Amino acid sequence: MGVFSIFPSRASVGAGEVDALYTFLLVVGGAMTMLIFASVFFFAVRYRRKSPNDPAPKAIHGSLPLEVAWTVGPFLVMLVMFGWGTKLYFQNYTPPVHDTLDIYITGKQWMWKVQYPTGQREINELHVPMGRAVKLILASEDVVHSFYVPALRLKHDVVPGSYQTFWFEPTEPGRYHIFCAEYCGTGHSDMGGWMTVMTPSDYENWLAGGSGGGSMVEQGAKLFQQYGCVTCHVTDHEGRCPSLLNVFGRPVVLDDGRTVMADEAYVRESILNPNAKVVKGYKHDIMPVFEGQIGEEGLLQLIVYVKSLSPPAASPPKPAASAAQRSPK
Amino acid sequence: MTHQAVPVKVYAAVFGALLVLTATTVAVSKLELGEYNFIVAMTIAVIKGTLVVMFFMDVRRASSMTKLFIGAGFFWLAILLVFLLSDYLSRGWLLNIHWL
Amino acid sequence: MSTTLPLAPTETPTNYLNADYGWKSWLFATDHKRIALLYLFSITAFFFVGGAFAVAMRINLLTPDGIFTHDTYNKLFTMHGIIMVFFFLVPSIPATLGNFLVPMMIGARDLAFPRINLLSWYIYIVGGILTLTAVFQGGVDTGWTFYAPFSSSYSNTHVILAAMGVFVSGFSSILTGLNFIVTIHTMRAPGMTWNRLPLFIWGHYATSLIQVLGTPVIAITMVLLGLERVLHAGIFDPTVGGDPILFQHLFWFYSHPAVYIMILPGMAVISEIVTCFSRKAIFGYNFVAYSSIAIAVFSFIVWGHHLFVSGQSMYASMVFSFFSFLVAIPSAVKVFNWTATMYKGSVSYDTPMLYAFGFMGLFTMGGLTGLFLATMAIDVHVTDTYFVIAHFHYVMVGGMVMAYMGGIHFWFPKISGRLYPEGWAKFAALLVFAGFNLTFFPQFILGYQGMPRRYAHYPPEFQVLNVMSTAGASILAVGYLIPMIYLAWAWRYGPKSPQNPWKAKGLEWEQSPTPPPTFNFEHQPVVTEPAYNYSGEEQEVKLG
Amino acid sequence: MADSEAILAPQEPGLRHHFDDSAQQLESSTLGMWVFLVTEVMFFGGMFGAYTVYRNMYPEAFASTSHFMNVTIGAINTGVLIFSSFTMVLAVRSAQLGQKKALIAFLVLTLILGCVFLSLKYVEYHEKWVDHHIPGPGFQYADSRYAHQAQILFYLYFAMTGMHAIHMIVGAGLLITLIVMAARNRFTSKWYTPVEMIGLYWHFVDIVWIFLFPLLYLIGHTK
Repeated sequence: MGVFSIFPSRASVGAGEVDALYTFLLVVGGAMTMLIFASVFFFAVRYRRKSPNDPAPKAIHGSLPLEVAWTVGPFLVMLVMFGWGTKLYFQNYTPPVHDTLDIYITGKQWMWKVQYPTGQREINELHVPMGRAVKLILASEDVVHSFYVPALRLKHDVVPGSYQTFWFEPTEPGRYHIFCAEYCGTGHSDMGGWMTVMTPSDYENWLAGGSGGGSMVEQGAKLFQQYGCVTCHVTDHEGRCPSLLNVFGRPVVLDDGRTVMADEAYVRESILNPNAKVVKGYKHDIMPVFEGQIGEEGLLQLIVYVKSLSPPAASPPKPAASAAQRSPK
Repeated sequence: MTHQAVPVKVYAAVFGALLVLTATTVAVSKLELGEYNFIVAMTIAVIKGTLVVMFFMDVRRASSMTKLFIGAGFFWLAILLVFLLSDYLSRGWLLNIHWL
Repeated sequence: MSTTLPLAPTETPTNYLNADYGWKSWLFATDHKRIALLYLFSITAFFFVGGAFAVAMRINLLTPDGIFTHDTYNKLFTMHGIIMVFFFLVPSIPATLGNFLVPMMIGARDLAFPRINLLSWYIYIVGGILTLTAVFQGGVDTGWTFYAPFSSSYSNTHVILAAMGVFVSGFSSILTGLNFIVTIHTMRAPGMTWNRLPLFIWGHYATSLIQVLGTPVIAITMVLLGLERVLHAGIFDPTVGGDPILFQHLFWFYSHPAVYIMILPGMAVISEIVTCFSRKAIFGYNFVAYSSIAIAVFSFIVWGHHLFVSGQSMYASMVFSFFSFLVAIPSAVKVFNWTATMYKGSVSYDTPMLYAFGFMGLFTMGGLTGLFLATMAIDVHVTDTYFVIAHFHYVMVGGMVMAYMGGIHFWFPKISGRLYPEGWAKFAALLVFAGFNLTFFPQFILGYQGMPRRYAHYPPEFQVLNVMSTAGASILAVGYLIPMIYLAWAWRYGPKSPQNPWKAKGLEWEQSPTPPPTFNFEHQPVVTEPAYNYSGEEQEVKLG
Repeated sequence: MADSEAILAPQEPGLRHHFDDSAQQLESSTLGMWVFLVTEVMFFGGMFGAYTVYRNMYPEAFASTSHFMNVTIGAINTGVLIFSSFTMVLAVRSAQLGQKKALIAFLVLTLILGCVFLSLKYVEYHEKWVDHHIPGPGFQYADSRYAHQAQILFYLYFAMTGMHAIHMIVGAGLLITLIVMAARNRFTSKWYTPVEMIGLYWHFVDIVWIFLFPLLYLIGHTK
């Protein structure tokens, strides 16, 4: 333990930015606290009652200018806090659209299971390279968890039934705590681990160390075979099931006439409960219901695979989101 | 106690109006009006509720304090519904769900 | 109950305490003052039960590997939270001091619905028994927040019993609020216009609004949760299409305003104490009064700041963040006005005023750290860490309990007719202040360092600060036990109090004997001057 | 004791000791009742909130479940409840005019109509039981697309109508109390506050149903 600091170690650009905002709030809050403490102390001493028989002082009923000042003044300072904090929040929670390293994390009572696109899998360990925008995709198998890395100043609840995401750019090699921050039952306080930030070359070496069963796309392809999806969905264009080629990221027309975007949530739902949204021209109750058959990790692999069937070059541009965010180096 | 008794025919008229409105809302629900089905149904329900509040519950002659509290009740219900929906309706706005 | 009463010497005039004897006269009392005492004793009991859980938690956190099992620790913090929030903090000031003083301060003989008032105490006790049954059956481990789907599908503990306890006790809170609202509207003495109301009344009026409008929502949420736990129909279960975040929305729709149920009465007490011990009219009466109402209204549109990291829409989060900043302003206005009230006053250092000093300092810190949590980017880091724990304990314990202790000391002579030992009281007040800061200040640092809340075990680097916190907690515990002892002693053996020992303004001091008779006043009080007219001015001064 | 009695006002019929006069007492009761009804609005409001969220999330599932609602019974029940509100208001009017017999007659009629409502509700619940539409382990839904979502919506249906039915049962109990009190000549044209207050409660329960009926039975019915 080095010199004591109120700031925990910083592992990313974003951590420094949060600390800067925190320092601003500390200074403002500290000044306010001092002002109140000092005034209370000063008034209490200066105007203390010297004898029980002191006459009652003259009443002062207030001052409109003062009231306006201490209503409007704090409001203006708070606007700065609000603007600054909001900007940083949107930035940290809105990943860049391209060139991110996507890492898939599944929380379950009481461990974090980590999958890399290249196929490595770990439990309670996360390895990331310096200088790349890392995007975490979070899923939960049971209750609400919260993936928290204090050195990043970031956390996000992991809500079952949906995917949550945040991103960061590691800058400082080292090992940092991972915690579960949302109470999740008996082993809540043991549901932690370590995030290791490595230099890019170390990271390459680490990746080369081996990935059991191939990349996530390959693993997804394997599942695609194993569950028999392949018998309909790729080869049988005119048959019973829609082809999955170049589907992802595009609008799909459903049998009740509505159009939905074929995104992760849609693919996930269509695997678990295929009858919920059936593509126009196809029948209900053909595909088996996979609810309870495939775990969250397998679902992520399948989604990555389905996504790989729609090459990025062909996917439509995604505007809007990039406006507010910092582009990764 | 502080007010005159209301003639029975006023109550009977309100009662009749409520029955007619009930029949109307059932009839309209059989028509295909898209989004307007919801709007019409809720409008009729609000009218019926208002009739009951104003005449049967005698709020049209109540003190302004009572009216204020009734208003507050519905205002707070609106707060609950509007702010709840503010989350659910704006969840899909960001494109960050397309994370792959 | 009757054993705690003083033996009435023959020369004592009849008052509410000696008007009648026997357990029946207490358990069937409709006198608001007796019901206030029933509440006072039951709330104190719950405070020490909840406090015992807190002490056990702090002992567990002395070492990184803990002393208790995970499950035990999880039950400890859950029961600490449920008991302290629903059975101590929410009813604390309104049901005791509020019950005792609201009718007296406005010159009424009782609350508007005395029997409903008694009913609310029984409901409170039933809720408390249900919750304590859950404790003795083996406890609950969901956290006081009952987050689904853990509470609805995964926890193996007595969630339904505890939820029923919360559900039932909610109605006690609703009935108290309803009674206050009606009483304040319809039962003010002649001359007691809205602009002459003591600020204690304004604070309780605002509190009652929140109780009446917010509590039903937590009640129905608990019903939905309990039914879901039985039926597993999936309303909060994502695997079958339910949305767990909906539970959080409904829960916080009440539970955020609920923290204002807890703090507004504290503010109400401080307004009385600061004016009395500065011998001065409140600075900016209108602003202090209306800021209570502003807090009550704004408190309902900030709940989403508990959901910044939950997956709530970021745009909704932005709106909630903005309103969270706004709600801080009326609180700040109050603190400024209290401070300004002391300016050129005649300030004495009696025990209630010491607690008020403590309140102003600690509440300021609690409020300002609230701004950190309203700032979204900071909240992402510190939410669900000890920073949050420290923040709301600064508001709830540093603010609310300080005000409660101050209020108990301020009105103790009125309630019991006796004076307490001033030296012990001052000593205890200083002990509470010191112990409190030692307990909770390190937790701010712990939180920013990243220690999550609800951790039975923690990494070793957090140990130093945790030990400091536990040391502080033991001082705090002594600080709370001492007043228990000397107040109980003084109730029986303390010197008789004059009618108005503090020379305070207000109907309860000036126009009612001490202790008050059953119907509070000997003659119908008539109000002829504004509140806090310590300087004896003839004319009412309008500000602005 | 004598001191404190000095400030007591002379007794009026039905006046409680701590009020100055019956006008103040009536004002308090009325305001108290309304504040209570406001809490009831928020109590049902929590469920309306959940309803709004899920209806917005699963509109098709909702349209699908509304086909299993018995609109005929729902509509008849709406009429029954409106009729009972009408008889209730006539009961209050009779009390105001001091007509004891009419008061009792209208109260009994209101009670009967309330029981008719509850009986029809029972028929409906029984239908749901037969169709396995009660949420829980035995729940079954024909349209597999909405198997899960329909269960949530039936859960809300039972929660909302169930809470409403509980309020009806409480209201029936209160009506019986009123009938007994009226029979014992407890009300005069000067003091009939309980009749008025319970009337307000009864109308409120009616209003809740006026909103539940279209929301649960009618909307999405055409799809």
